[in-house]
Amino acid sequence: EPFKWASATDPQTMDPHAVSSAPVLSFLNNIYEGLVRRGKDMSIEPSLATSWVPLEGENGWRFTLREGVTFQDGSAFNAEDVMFSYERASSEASDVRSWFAPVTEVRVVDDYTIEFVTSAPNPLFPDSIANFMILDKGWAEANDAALPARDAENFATMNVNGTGPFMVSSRDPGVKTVLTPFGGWWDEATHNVTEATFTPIGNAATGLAALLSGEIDFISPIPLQDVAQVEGRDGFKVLEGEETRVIMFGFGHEHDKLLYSSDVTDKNPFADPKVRLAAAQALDMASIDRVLFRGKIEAASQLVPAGISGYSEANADRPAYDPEAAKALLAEAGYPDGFSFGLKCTNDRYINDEALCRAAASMFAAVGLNAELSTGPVRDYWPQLREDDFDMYLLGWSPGTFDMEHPVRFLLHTQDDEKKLGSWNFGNYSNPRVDELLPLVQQEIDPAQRQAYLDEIVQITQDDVAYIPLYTQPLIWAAKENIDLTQRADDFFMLRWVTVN
Amino acid sequence: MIAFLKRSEGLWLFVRSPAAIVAAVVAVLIIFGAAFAPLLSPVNPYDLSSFSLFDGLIPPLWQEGGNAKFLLGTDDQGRDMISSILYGARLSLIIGLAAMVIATVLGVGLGLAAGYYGGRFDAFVMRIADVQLALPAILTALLIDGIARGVLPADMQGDLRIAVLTIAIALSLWVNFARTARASTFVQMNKEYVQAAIMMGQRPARVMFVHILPNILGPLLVIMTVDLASAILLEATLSFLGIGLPPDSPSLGTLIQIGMQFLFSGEWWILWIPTLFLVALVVSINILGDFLRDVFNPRLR
Amino acid sequence: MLVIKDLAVKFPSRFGDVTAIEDVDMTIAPGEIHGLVGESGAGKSTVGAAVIGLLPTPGYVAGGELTLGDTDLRALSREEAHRLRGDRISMIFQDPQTSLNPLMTVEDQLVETIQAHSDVGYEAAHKRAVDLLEEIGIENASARIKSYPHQFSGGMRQRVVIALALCTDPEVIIADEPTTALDVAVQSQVLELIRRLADTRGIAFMLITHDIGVIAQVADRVTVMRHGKVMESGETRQVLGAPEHPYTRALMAAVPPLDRRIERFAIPEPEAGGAGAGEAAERWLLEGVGGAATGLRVLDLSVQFAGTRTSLFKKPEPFTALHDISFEVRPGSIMGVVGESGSGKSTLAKVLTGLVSPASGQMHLGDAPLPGAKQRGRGHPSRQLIQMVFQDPYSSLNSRHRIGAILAEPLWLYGLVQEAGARRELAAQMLDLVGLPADAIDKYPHQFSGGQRQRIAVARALLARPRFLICDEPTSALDVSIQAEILNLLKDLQANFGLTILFITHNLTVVRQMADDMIVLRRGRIEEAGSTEAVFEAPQAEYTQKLLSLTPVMPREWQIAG
Amino acid sequence: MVYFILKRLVQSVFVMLAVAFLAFALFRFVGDPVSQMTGVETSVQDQEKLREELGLNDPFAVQFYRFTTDMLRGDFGFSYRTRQPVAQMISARIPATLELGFVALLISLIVGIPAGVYTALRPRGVTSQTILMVTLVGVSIPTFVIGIMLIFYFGVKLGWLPTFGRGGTVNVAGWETSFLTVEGWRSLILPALTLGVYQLTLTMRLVRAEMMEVMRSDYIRFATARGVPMGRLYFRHALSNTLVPVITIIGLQFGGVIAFSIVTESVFQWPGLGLLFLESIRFVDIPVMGVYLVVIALFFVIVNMVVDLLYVAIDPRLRVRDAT
Ligand SMILES: Nc1ncnc2c1ncn2[C@@H]1O[C@H](COP(=O)(O)OP(=O)(O)OP(=O)(O)O)[C@@H](O)[C@H]1O
Ligand SMILES: Nc1ncnc2c1ncn2[C@@H]1O[C@H](COP(=O)(O)OP(=O)(O)OP(=O)(O)O)[C@@H](O)[C@H]1O
Ligand SMILES: [Mg+2]
Ligand SMILES: [Mg+2]
Repeated sequence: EPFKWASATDPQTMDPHAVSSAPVLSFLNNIYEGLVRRGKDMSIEPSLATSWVPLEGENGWRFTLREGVTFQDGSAFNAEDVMFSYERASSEASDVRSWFAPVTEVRVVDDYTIEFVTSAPNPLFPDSIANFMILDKGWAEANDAALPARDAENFATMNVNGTGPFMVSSRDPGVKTVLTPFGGWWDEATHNVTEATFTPIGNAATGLAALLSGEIDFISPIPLQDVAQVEGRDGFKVLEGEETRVIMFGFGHEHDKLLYSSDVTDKNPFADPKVRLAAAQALDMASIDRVLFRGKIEAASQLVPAGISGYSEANADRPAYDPEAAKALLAEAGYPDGFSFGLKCTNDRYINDEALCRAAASMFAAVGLNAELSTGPVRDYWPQLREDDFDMYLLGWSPGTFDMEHPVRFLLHTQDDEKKLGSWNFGNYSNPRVDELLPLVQQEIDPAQRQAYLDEIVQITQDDVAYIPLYTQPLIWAAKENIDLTQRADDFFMLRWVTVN
Repeated sequence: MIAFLKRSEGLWLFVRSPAAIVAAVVAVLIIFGAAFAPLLSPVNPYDLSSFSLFDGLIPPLWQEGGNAKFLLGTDDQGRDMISSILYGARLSLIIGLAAMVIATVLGVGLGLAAGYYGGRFDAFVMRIADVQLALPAILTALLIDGIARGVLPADMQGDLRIAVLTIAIALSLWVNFARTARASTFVQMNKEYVQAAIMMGQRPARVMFVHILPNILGPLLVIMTVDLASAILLEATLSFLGIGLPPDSPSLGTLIQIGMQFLFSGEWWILWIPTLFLVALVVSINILGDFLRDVFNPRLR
Repeated sequence: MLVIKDLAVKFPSRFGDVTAIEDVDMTIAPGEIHGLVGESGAGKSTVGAAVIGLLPTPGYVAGGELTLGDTDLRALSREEAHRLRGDRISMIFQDPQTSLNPLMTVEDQLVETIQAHSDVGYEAAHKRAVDLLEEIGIENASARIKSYPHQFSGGMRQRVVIALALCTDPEVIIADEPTTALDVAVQSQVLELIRRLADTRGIAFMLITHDIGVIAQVADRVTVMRHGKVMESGETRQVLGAPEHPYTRALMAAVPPLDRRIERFAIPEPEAGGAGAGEAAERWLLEGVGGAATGLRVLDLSVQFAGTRTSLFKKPEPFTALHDISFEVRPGSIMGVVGESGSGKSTLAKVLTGLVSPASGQMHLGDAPLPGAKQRGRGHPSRQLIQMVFQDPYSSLNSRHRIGAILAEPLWLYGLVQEAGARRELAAQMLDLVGLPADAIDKYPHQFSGGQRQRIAVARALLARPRFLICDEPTSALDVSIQAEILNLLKDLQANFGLTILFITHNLTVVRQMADDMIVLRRGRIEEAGSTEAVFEAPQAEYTQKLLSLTPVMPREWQIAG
Repeated sequence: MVYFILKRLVQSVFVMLAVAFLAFALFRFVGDPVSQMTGVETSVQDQEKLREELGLNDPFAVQFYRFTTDMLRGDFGFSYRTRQPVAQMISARIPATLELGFVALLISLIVGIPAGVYTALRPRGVTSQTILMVTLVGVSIPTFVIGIMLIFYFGVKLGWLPTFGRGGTVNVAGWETSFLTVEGWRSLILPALTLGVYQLTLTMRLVRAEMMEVMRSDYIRFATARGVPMGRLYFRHALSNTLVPVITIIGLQFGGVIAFSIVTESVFQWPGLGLLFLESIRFVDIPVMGVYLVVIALFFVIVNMVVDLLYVAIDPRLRVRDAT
């Protein structure tokens, strides 16, 4: 059956190693495959590798590759292709190099066996390369695409040759891309799509109109406020789920004064955990949920949502909404009349991000925390955060490895450029015990012990109010009633699970 | 004396034109409401502590679920719509008026001088005008926005947003004034009163501003009204493209842009009330502009 | 036979209906030229427009009869009236420059008009058009017919206009000031043509004009109008030769004669206030003049204008507006400059006033050299000593300034009177001097008639305490009666203050009345120079003779001595 | 004539250079391309290296020189976002925008001119007043609101017309055209209407004002006086004389069409230059933005040349002067 779908952005390239962005990786997962892949529940399952075991005597993993797999151009798949793809993906021109930061060596053992050696024990390594897609060495080299394109185009920018279930039959960047099933796919096709057409539609209202007028079968995402409208119509359905992304506020822990305050200019009140707790207590998550998110969000207590490995059940409570207590805490901390500060937010990155910040600013103001809100597009946002240009900021984090370790490494560990730790810990929250625990977590094989370490980290950071976790970002997809599809928590849309009835 | 006569002439036409009367009443009401927004509106929508998300999405009074506290309902932040609109109209008018004034001063100044001196200077000004025309309003605004973003420190951007928008809009409007002023000046230059002034040895500035300017005000006034209307609309469009004012200090355009999200979700008032308000304002300004055109061009009556 | 009876036309306005014309009776027989004269605003055009049914909105015919042969023109429907237009009645407008559609060839316009009224094919229509053009005197008509209007000269264009009005063989043609915009030479040709057409084709003409000379030359009968009413009507010889109505008589008196000089003009109704007042202003002026008058000498003066550029590589040919002209204006005298349109008269004025730079030559004001425009700084004494009165009283005063401000400007600019109150005082007295009421000072120019405005312009010039006054066609936009007032005023000023005046005009009769000496300009060269009496009595240059012979004159016996 | 064209050309070059300079200079201040080009996990050192590679650390003048000379050589560089050659991206989008603009302009002329003539001839009529009022309200509603309303009414509610995109296009000699398929035309209607409404009103009001002015001119009075049939009078005599100012303004409006096509294209997901430009802004894709500006300026310059030539075609007075 023909199938048409739309999303807000077009994958900017067809090269799986050139840009590490969700639209690109999501789209290319229908065409290219990695050694492992994620199932409907995000679990890791065999793909081009049939099995993997830890190396003996050294750190790393051995992958046994699937035999009889062919690329879409007919050439056979073997370990050389994996080796080539590794080299390509870890080259300087690649945008996905960081996945291979722990890798010290890759060895081709035979045509269908390959070993990845890592610098330290790395139980999560197979998880971390689920989006590492394999190219055909011969094809890439013959077409001068041995390296990803960085500042000029190459053959792989517009053309594909994967082992996956779909191939590109035509592509007009920014306009439309047509996929057709690959007859020689090694796996059994469960979908019934004969031709899939993808169109980017940037304007949410237009996208919704396209769905309702029947021109497309599926769109992701749709605005929360339109859910009721779609659900109320015959022949349409809404798929609601939760992304793994937790939205939070961060603080400038290490700043010695506020940058945007009109009253407190000589010190940083947010250095005081009481003030941070007061901020957390000022937020009325119930109203945010009801009004802004139409009851579609789950409040968050920690940096990963429940269900992610390493989630700390023991610390599942978040500070309650209590403006009086917040005021008291502020008074206790020496700010009975509150103070003003700058709050930085994006306006095009997360669902309702700007509205959220405005609502939060208004709630903060109710307890005396007068936020000077400044919102902007994400294109200017990261550089500002990198330059420490904030008092408080909004951040969303999705654990790439679907494990609690990921945010601990990026958001909680003290900044350490050399070891590439705490690289997104903009406010440089720093707790020696957390820093100590991270390596333990990373190397611990025993799940119970590992969880204990993580519980301790969560406990510490909750006590410190290192961040104010707010909620898990909802995932809202809409489709025609006759479409069966699977919504995966990473917001990736897999054509191979689509059935058109 | 003549002013009085002219006025009474205008007044006479005015009384005969119901459209102009209605437009004037609407425009005056809106401008009055905007000017006295702080006194008239129930709450200050820029004061974050004056509203609460808890009151979000309340429909207008006459609809089910309405609340007497919020006559026209609230938006998704719990802001009272009336207050938002009055304050929004205020910002829109301030930006529109300021842009128009800047464009007028710049355009009329350059146009007058180009018409007066002619020759190279005229050619130069007209080429600059060409460049400006080759960069349509939206592009100009995007460009200025771009520079401001790059040049100004991040914390000033919020405050300077209005200035940036105003300048961007003004820059895209001045050519109109310059061309009209220049063309009218050319006509006036051949009039004998100008020749008389030049012959007497009066300073160019005096000839331009004391003698010529009052004589070309008519068409300029018409452009001013039309451009005021387009400035207000342009601001709305820029907000739609994401380079307008931030939502926490919304203009009418920003309010409409915010309202667009609720086009189909049932909360119609968040979009349509500000839109109606904007349309009423722009239409009435345009009608007044048409009316002025008639007054200044008796031949078209 | 066109018969107009008791015609009244009204214009609704905010003060109620304004009656533009009333009780107008007129009959025009085939082959007759019926002149319609009167001052501006008398209602002449309104009569013509009412006949052809093209009154400007919102005007309407309020009463009376309009019949053409058996047809009652007032009873026609919109469509019928439109069909009649062109077919039986046509009209010619004043300005040939604007009467033709600039985007269509003459042929298109002619053929279209012919075909609109008779069922003929293109060939026939074309032939008729060419014949017609030939008949009215366009040479090589079969080729010229393909031209666009702008490719014809003014006179030829007016012929084309006449051809267009004629091409459908109408019974009546209304000619609304058909020669006012034309040179004397062209004017006489057009008038001849009209006369001939009336005689040969039997067309009835209504000839609207304010030039009594024109009427005298061609009209069979004449109607004199004033304030929307007929003053007098009858045979031309009768009305102009032996006017009965006092207004007609006054009008006749104001017409300057060509063949002799009169001291002062008779004025139909003296303006209120009158000259002779404003003694303070007079004294102030005399103080400044302080005795001797100033003359002007011009030697080998040339003026060139840049031509329009048509090629990137060739420099454009400059256009020479004045060729090496030399003349001298005696102190305290009036020098007349005459010449047809485009002969360089205004250019001469502009060089002298410093608006245009000369290409070569010298000028002396009194004994001091007078630098050209570029060298003449804004503060140069001549800026004050030379003043000018412009042709068009409607545009020479800034319509946005009050009379007081206009008059005070030279006093302020030249630092003649320091104190604002005193300036105003002096301005008021000067108004008195030129014969305007004192309350004029707070009015705006548009509240005055053309003649009054011209007086204000003269007052402004005088307030600079000039020694040398240039008048560029100061009366050509005015009616004869008002022209007479202004000319009288200028004569008085010259006599009282010893002003030296350069008087520019294209009207020979006016020059004869005003100037002591005169020069005749043609294409930027002086054709003839000498004392006015000498030139008029015994013109030397052929061109001067031609001009004199073409100027329409009334038979001497019709003129009332001034 | 030749001189006239040459002079226009020289002026155009000046305009183009100035626009190129602006485009280049201004976009240097927009955002940071490197942080856009690289993913979340690229280190600061790598970013710095890339910046060096792209020449973003070179002095301003050097970069501008490189920009213009490259452009003159036809080398428009590569998009930071997609890594494709900018020339290819832009040229692929030109047909969509030009066809949209063309149809919008056509609508505005086909409807606007007769409406302008009509309202000029019957200035006090009820129909005229209604037309004037409705169009006035039409231009007072922001374009994006109109666009969305049209989509929902004709696309969703009635289901008559497509809601987004260009529908079926046919490639004719490298030009993707919507004109050859029914689907293409159906897709064109709504965006072209949205874009055209504004221009339509302007055209109509302009024609009306000019027409009223011309109707009072001597030559129209004279043509009436000699009984030229009404139809010819209005359309042959009057209308053609309004064309010069109308064409001037339409030429100038071209800028407006292009500018507003940004909004229209984003509402209708119309794959034209405007949409590309908006995307490029979002991703700080400087090469694309710069070239876009220059291309727009080029269109403008060309349109103005055409307008000048049209003057000459319409008005015989502007043709080479023959000696008279
Ligand atoms: N469109 C109009 N609206 C109102 N009043 C008008 C209009 N046209 C003419 N009139 C009135 O009709 C009177 C006669 O005007 P008309 O044009 O017939 O004079 P005229 O004798 O032709 O003058 P001129 O020599 O200046 O052409 C004027 O005084 C004026 O008051
Ligand atoms: N600024 C100018 N540029 C080019 N040519 C000019 C300019 N001013 C005048 N001319 C030309 O110089 C010639 C003389 O013009 P001028 O105005 O002096 O004539 P005039 O005798 O005053 O005519 P009129 O009786 O029509 O006022 C004309 O052919 C005119 O075309
Ligand atoms: Mg008249
Ligand atoms: Mg002259």
